[in-house]
Amino acid sequence: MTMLLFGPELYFLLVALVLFFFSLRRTPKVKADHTVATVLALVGFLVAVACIGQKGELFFKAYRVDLFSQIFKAALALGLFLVFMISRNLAGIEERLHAEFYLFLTTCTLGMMMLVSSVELLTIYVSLELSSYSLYILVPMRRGDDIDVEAGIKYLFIGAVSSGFMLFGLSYIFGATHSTYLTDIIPKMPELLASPIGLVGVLLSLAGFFFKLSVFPFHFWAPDVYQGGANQVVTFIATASKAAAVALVLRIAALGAGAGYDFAQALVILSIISMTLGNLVAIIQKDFKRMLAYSSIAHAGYVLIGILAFNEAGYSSAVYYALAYLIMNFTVFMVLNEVARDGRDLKIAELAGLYHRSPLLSMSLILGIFALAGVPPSIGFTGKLLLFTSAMNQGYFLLVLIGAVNGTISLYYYLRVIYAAYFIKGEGLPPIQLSWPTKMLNYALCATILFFGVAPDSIIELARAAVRTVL
Amino acid sequence: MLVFNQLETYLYLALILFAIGLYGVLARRNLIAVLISVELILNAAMINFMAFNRFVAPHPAVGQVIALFIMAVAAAEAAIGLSIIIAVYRKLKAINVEQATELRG
Amino acid sequence: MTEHLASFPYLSCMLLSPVVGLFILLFLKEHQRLAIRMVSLVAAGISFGLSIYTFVSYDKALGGLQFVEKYQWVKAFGITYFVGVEGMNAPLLLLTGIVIFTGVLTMWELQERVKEYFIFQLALVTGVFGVFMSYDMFFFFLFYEIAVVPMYILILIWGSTRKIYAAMKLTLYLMAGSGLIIPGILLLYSSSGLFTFNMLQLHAVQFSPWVQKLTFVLMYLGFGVLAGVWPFHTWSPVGHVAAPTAVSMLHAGVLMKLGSFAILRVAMYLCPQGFQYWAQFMGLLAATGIVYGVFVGLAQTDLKYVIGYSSVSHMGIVGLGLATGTVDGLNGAVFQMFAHGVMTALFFSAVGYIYDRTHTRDIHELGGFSKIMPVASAFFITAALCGAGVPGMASFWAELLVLIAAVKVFPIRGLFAIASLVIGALFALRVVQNTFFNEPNPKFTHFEDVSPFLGLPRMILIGFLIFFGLFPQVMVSMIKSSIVPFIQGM
Amino acid sequence: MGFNIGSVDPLFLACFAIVALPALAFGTIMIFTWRRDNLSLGISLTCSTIPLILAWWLFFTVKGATLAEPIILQVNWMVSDAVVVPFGFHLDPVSLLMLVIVATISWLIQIYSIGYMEGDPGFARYYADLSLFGMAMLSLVSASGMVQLFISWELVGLASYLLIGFWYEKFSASEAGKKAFVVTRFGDIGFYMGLVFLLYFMKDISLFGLGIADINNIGLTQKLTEAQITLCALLIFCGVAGKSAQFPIHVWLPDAMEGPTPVSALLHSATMVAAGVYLMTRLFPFFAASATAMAVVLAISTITLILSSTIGMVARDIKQVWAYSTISQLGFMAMGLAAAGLAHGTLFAGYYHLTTHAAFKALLFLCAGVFIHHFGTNDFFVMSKDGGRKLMIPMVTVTIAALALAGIFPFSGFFSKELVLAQLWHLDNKLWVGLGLFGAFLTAYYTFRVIFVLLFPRPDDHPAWQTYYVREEVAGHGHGAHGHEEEEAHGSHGHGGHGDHHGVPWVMAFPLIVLAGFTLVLGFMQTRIEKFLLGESHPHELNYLLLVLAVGCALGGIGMAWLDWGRARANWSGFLSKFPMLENFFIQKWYMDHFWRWFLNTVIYGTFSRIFTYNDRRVVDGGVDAVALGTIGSGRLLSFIQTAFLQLNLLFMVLVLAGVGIYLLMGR
Repeated sequence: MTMLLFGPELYFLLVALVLFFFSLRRTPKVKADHTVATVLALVGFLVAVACIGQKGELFFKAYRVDLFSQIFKAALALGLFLVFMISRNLAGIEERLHAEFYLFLTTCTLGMMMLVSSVELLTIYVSLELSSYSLYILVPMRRGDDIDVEAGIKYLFIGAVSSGFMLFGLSYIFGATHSTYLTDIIPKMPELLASPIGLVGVLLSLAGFFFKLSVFPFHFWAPDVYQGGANQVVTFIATASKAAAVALVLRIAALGAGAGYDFAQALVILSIISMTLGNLVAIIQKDFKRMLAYSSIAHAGYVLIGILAFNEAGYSSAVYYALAYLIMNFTVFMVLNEVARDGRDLKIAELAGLYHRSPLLSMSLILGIFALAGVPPSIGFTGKLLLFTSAMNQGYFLLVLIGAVNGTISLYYYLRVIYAAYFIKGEGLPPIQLSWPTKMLNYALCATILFFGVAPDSIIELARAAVRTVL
Repeated sequence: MLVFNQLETYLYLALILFAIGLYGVLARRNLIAVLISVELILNAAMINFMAFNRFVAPHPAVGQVIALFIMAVAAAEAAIGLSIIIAVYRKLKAINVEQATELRG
Repeated sequence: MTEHLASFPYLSCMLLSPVVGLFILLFLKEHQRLAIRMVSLVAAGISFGLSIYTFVSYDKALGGLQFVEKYQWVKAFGITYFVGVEGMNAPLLLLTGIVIFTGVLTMWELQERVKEYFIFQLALVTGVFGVFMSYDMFFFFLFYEIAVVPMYILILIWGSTRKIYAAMKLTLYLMAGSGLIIPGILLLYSSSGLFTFNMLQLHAVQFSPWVQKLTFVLMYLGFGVLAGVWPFHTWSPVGHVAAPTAVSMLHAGVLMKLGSFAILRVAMYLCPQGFQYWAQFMGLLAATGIVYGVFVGLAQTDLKYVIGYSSVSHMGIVGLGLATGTVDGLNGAVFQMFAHGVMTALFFSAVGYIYDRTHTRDIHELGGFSKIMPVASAFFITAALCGAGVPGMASFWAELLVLIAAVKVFPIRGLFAIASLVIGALFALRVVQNTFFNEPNPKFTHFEDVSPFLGLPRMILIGFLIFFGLFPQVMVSMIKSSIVPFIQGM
Repeated sequence: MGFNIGSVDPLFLACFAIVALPALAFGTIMIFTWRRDNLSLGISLTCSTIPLILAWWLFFTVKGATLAEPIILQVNWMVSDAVVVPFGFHLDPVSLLMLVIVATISWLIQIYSIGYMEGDPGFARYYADLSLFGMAMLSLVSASGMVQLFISWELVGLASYLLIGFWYEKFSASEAGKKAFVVTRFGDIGFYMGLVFLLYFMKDISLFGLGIADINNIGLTQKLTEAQITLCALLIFCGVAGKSAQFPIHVWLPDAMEGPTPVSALLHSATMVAAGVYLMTRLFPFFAASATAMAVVLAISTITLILSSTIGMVARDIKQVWAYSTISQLGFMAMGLAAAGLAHGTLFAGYYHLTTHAAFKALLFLCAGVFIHHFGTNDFFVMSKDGGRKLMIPMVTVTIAALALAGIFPFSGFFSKELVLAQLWHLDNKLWVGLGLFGAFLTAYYTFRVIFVLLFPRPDDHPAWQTYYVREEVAGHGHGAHGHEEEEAHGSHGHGGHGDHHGVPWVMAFPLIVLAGFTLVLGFMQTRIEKFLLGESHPHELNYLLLVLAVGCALGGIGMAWLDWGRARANWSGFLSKFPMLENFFIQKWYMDHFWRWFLNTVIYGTFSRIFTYNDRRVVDGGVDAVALGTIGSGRLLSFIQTAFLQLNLLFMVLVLAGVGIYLLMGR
């Protein structure tokens, strides 16, 4: 009976198996695979939503199922489903690998689902690695030129090194607190941080989590992977895996809650550097995905602002922002995928004439971009404002000021995208035909972005309820 | 013999191992060498866990279990790493880091 | 401030009718030109009518906030949907109504991407209405940005001279402004300790002096960018030149007022001590802007640049009025916001008509237009005279009030401001003479004059200018009814 | 200003009608009937006749309104906190008389213009502008508060702008219009500042909205210090100088002759330019309260008198001559008032001169108009050649007016000039009266220069024509040419006059006769008017010496003119040609125009405007762009962190981590 708590994970394990068998086929059935995978993912999403109310603990308290984790599980399942939906023409990846693409995405999702529920160091480590490894494999799967393997290798090594750091750090924490359960560790945090060994431990272990979130200085993989990876894969990395990372960092940051002023200051500095660096460098990018990579670094900085507040308001706004980020970033990537049908890298200038080619897509793009830029009325705006509010309540005036100014800087490159899509004339480019599910998807996403931007109350209440279980 | 019976020794050992691994990661140009250095880092962590488990942790098994897990994970990592390195070799006809310097800026 | 709940959600209707129109437009086809225009006209018309209704039926004797609507929005962060009307913002709502209605009529002849144009314009207007009527800082700021951002696309697609540069500059500049505003608002929010964005409740709080000083200067600079405060004005001439006619109307006519209104409504209202501290500074910038604007405008040859700089100068007068912090000064400032809004709208619509025909705005190339199109030039000349502060127009009273108040508070700056009126006259007449008098340019003689239908919006604008020029009391008493308690509250 | 008509007393309604009807006409014509000439004419005439009647009615019926206790009817126009602006009427003898003058003359002009402007494309617009002027002027005259007065003041300026630039296709016309508006505006700003300063000096301005009476009370009851009053008085005098074309901002008036001649007659001789002097009269007690101010005014007006009469001696465009004589006479009035202020006299002298001058100067212009209209030139030499004297009515009337202007008994000018000179005589410093007499001499000289030339035409072979053509080059850039342009401007009809030399349409002749009548009568009304104005008339003892001197000067001037221009052997060179430098100086109008042109081009456009514009482009805007470029540049710089080389990135990562670690370890 208790295994029902493990329902979503079990379900996706099952899906993974099915897809595994698909991948064994000699002659790939692209369409069939896609349909089946999408349907399964949809069902998975429903399952996750169905299990959202569950509470309980599994595996000797190493695994906690609460509102927080379940919300993120639903989000992750949603992310997977969405990515599958736009994987209809997977031009970026050879046909024979399609099944594996679905398989590894599923396993990655599984890993991340476990990640958001795990409250014990080893569990965290294992599930983290599970999710990471699937991505390591997915990135070089791309067909075509050499940059994909380069991206893969960089991703792998930066990931491996930082997870090595994390593990080393965890070992010190274990040594200092004699336990691997967060529930035991958190109370001991103050004296832990007082001792050098504990401090080093916490610091090193943060490396692994920040790597997922691509916070400075663990951001180096992001631009290369975004550019090198296949569009759909990058979409997944940019949306679902970011959400998972936020969840993870939220769980861990509770460690930092007892930390002193210096620790918070260190985080403040990291967050400031992340957003500034991300925004500034994004300005000069020509490649659309690479630009989005830098913007994701900047957004990591924003999320950190919320986490820094170390209180309910901050965490709930961070959760809200994570979910918002999933939606808005996905919207942009969906447009990217639709425009780059042949799976190529898209230069920003190549959005030219999008307005004439497909008004619907350009509308989604404009909303997604404005949401990323934090322009009302969109979830992005509301989320950012909530983050700033919670930080300001903790007295981080300078942080908020810099964050707000960064918003302006970021607007510059976001507007360049809109400029390309709306203003540059695309000579002789054919109109983009959209299948009806994609159209539905477009409308749904736009509606979500607008509605929850104007009426965020329900989401916020949900997030608050969730973070209460964490704190 | 006392030296072998106290925590610090093992911690220093692990630290040294970690340092070596880190050095290897940063210094070696050969991808396989880098991969091995990463493994060293993991091993350093493993030693720590074992040591802490042996000397301070209340529950005797935890560290060992963790160590076993780490071994498994490391093996998986090695497998993935090697496979990617092979892919690199196929495409770039080399397994040097200098070869993979397309993406910048 | 006393609040009187609305019997019927007039304000929400005023706010939502553009939104509804916008959504209807989404489902129309590009080629259904007439339908698109009608829908947007009706949407604008409803708002216009309601704005008139609120202006007329506001009970001055009762005072306070009327037509109030208040709904809990986000409990966790103390955000409420809280809109209302008082003497201070009723004129500006009216102004917005006028300008959007006439603006839609002015753009009637638009041919390119009609649907989208009106969509974005309606979005913008929603924002403007929202800012003027909200009393919750969250919504205030939300609407503020909604009003600002569509400009980018409006200018980019339908604009003219150097539009790419202008659009980017304008948007970034204004957003940089809001980059200062956010911390300001949040600082108040957090240091109040009430966890509410409700302005009236925040007004009750006594913020510590340094908070007030800091917040005030942040907001003053942030909003000041939009208000075209010198030296943060350079986006405005460029932007006005690039923007299509109705957008220039909306932008110079209404959006710049958002800035000054926000300074009054948020910054001065919530941080009186901060205002006291920075008043001298404000006065200095404003006076500089007044003198500076006319002198620079004197050297311009592009009609829209001329108007742009005159706006800088006139907004300087608004700023000066605000800086005095006296009843007269504030009355004058708000009155000037209204007058200048209508006047500039008239300016731009007249210029737009000529530009659409001749495709030039260079005053040396134009000439003798009062022979070619007497009516169109009559409109422009009226606006120019109003700009030169000729009595009988609304702006004369506004300037009178502001200048008298200004001389009492800072004599020297006030005198400079008054002296600049000479140059103002010179500057207006120079344009009028070059453009509309002398020998007509043979290239343009074949153009026909404004048709009665296209003349209608201009007539409406002139009508309002002259009505409030002859009966200033209507406006002043309205504004005064809320300024007096405002000052007492400070 | 919500008040219901029933409760208002008829007097107010009458005044209101006087002001409102022309405004109504203006609005109606501008909006509705501007395409229908005759209809517009009808409306405009109706709306100027009724005020005329009402004005006379008030003039005779209103009793018990004295300078001391005027009748003030007003309602609140705008009530802000401390600034209260009333709208209403200040009825006392001064305003009543001026109402009559303005109403009458503008009515006559409207009649006259029917003939003069007939067939002009802008006929309706012309009458609309005239009505606007009427409204503004009437409300200026009767305004109860300074703000209302200022508003009407500005509107008058506006109307004159529109009327001067009436033939706007003509560059010189639109230029002149602009010049007039801006230059007068220049003075008006002084006026504005004066008012604001008044408000500033008396802290309790909430008590009153700058009522005329209140300001005069300031003068009487020493509310403000002498210095404050002086400052305000001088600032307000700037406005007076602007409107009444006093030195140094008189330059707009001669150019204003670009407008149609009736306009010149109405605005720029009789009424509008007199508004300045009227304002002085209006605020006489206030001005009188500051001796310093009065001295300055006296000096300025004297300079104006001399300057303009000397220029009048060399001008050869008939309208120019009258324009300069207008300026000089305005100067003369101002002198009278100033002298009265200094010697504690009454405002009667100056004001009386204003009254008489209004009549005969309008007459002069209308006659000039007839000539211009007939011969299609402004150059009175050409007129005389074409047989100017054959036009009986104008010739006679112009002579009458000229005699009046020269101050010859029994014409009205004589009496009023006597009074002004008498005022000057009372001053301790006899220099002023001397200059006044000199001015009188010059006036007589240049007036009769015109008359003689017109009366005694020369045959074409007469030597006089040589000097004439020689002068052509020198005066070439005077205003000799304008007449022809004006002709072209309202082309069709002007030349119609040629051929028959007796065809003066009655609509144009009638006003001449009426005005001539006034010119003859007004002189003998002196005591009546004085009684009406001051309540009592003190028969001032005749000062025979002064009388002799004055008449002597006048006759001397006429005689001189006879020698130079009249007698058969006169070669039209004028005694000035003995001093060529001086003559050239006068022909160049004392270089005042050059000065202002230089000031505008070099100082305003050349310096301030250029500097500010440069600063705006380069410094302010450049700074903004620099920030943007800097941001992008820093982005480019930072992008080098992202090297393509894996291990450099790792190294960086490790170093930062180590840095943070050290920071934290040190921090504890």
